[in-house]
Amino acid sequence: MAVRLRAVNISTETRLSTGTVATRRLGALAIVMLTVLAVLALIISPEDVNQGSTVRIMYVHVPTIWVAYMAFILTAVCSATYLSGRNRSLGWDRVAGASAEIGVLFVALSLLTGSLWGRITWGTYWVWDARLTSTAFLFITYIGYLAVRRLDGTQRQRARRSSVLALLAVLEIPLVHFSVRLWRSLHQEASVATGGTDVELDDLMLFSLFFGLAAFSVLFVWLLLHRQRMLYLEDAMSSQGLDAAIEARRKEAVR
Amino acid sequence: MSPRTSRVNVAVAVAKKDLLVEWNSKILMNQVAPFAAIVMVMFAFALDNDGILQRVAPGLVWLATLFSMLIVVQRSFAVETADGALDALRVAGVDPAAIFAGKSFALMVQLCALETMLVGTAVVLYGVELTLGGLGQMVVTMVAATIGLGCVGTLYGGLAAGVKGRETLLPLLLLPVVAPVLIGATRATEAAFGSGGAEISEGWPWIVLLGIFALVFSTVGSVAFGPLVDE
Amino acid sequence: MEHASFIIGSWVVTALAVGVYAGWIIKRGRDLARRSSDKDFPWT
Amino acid sequence: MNTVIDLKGVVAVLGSFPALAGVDLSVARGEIVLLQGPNGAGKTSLLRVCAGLLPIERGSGTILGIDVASQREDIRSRVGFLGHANGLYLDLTVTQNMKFWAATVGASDAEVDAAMARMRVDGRLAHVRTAQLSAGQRRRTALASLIVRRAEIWLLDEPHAGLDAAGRDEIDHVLREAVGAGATVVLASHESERASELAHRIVTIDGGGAQ
Repeated sequence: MAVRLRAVNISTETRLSTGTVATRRLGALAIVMLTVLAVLALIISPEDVNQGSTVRIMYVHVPTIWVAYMAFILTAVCSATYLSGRNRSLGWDRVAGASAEIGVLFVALSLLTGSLWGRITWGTYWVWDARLTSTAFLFITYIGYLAVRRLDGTQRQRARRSSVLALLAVLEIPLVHFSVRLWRSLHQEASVATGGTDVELDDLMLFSLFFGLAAFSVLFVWLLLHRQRMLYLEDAMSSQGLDAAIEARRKEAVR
Repeated sequence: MSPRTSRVNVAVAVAKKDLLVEWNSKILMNQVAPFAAIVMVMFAFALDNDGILQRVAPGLVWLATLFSMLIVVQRSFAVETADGALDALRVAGVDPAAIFAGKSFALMVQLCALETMLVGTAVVLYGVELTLGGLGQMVVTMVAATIGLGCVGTLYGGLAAGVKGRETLLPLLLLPVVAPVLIGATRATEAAFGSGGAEISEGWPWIVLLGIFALVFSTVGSVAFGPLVDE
Repeated sequence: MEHASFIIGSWVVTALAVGVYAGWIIKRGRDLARRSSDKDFPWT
Repeated sequence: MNTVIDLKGVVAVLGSFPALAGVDLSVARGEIVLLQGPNGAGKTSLLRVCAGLLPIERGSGTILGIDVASQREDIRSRVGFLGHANGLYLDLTVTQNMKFWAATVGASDAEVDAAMARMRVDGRLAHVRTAQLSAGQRRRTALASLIVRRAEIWLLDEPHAGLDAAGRDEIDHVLREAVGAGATVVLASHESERASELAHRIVTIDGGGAQ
């Protein structure tokens, strides 16, 4: 990751990319913060009294799910803004789409790191715990959202469909979460989920955790800016293609 | 909306039309219901144990319902797109909320018929025993679950109608959404069947969950259906 | 460190996934920017 | 208001293909306008824009005084549209189809019976499923359902397709009658001789524009 990002920093083609001075600084900041986080989490911070060294996974696991939630909330907010807006700027839709994609990536990572942690702590990769189960549903829901974004149609069609879908997801997710919690609370078979998870944080651990949230938030903003600009370019190119096609069609007709 | 008719009349006409289509074509009866029944039989092969079957019968009934529902929803919109009827409905200025209500209702009726058959199959094949109280609770569960399923099915079926790859898109969108119905209906049915020694009183909280789901998606569906289907 | 492979594995997988994603974004962003006939982007 | 269709520089897109690349069209009340042009010229798309089915990407215009860019939904209930597809439910009989479409617009049973008799899909055909009808019979059923709509603008895409001579005559008759009652008709047809006899005016379109 670090190598690739540095390649951007030395790029001389300032205009021909989705980067700017600001995103380059942000990217550098993200790399530095993530490196510091890795050192803090893997070397400096102490082992947890109960969890032992497995707590070191938490420093990456917690920020990933944090980013995912942030991303999905942003998707919903942007979708609502798009639908309520008078001029219906497609920019909101692009931010919503970019954010959802990043969210899907981070939910996947969160599920993955979580299951590795679970393998050590509970001896199994997966338990049918309420939080895990509803996170899995969250993951699939947004994969569906991304699939709908890729459907054929004009940019406005895409924006309208996916915005409505994103708002439906906002209703669906609490319902799924609530029902899964109800399901688990009345069927206490997964008692393993409640054992051995208590963490007693000392100051350094707490600092590492919050530092991780900050580092990943910076990373999220960096990714979002670039991804959303990439979508802008894609949309702009398809509009340009359309302009050319209209022009060609006109000439054909005149002749 | 045409000034000569009301939204309710149109919704009734749409529901009647969908049920007439089924009455004439008998797809549900001759194809979907046998499919659901064979799924129940296959479950029995896969699990191969009378005790387990009795215990998990409620979940299997609802799983079979969900799989069959995917087919019924596809069919419900294939009828609309086969000869451009959906376009004709739009040009007729028919209120999307009325289309949503009518199609949802028709779907609910069909699902109820299917569920009744599946519960019957569970009684016969899996040796489930239904008391009178259990039967009453089963009916309430079915109604509550079906309202939710009908609304969600119509909503997402409309979105998938007429797009490329709808056969795969619909399950991807629909199954995560109906997870609460699967959970709620299965637990409520366990109570009704008395599976694993469950008491009837344990079922009511789950029926409340089904009710909330039905309420949310019937309200939201009638608003969201128009923008999702249009264009 | 106990369970080192799992812990390092979590970090490596995350770094790799994010790295590949970031690399793809940048590369594709550049390709698109180069191919775009209008070179005046809102962010430049 | 005498102009019922007034489109300027309309661009409409199917996927990423510009079906209409800046078309102007102006139609006065009571006119019968024939759209002519080669296959793929955009006749169908233009009719769909007029029906409020296809959104316009650029350009502007009004149908019956309603803005096509922002209020497509309001246009729909006032126009009648017959596309390439007939808009029928193939598992329903002719009568069941007719009753359904009548219910969506609030037409009476008497109107339904009259329209079915008019298009000769009554009697023996009335209780046949539309899937089992011939192409021409289905077309006639679709036209009968259009009659009960009592639309202000009739938009017809190849209404003569698949019909026998008697059926074509009947359509022309129905259209003239509708115009006599104050409606406007825009149609696309390859039956150029017959259609140009029917039409007051011929508009040639070729994607890029209409003269």
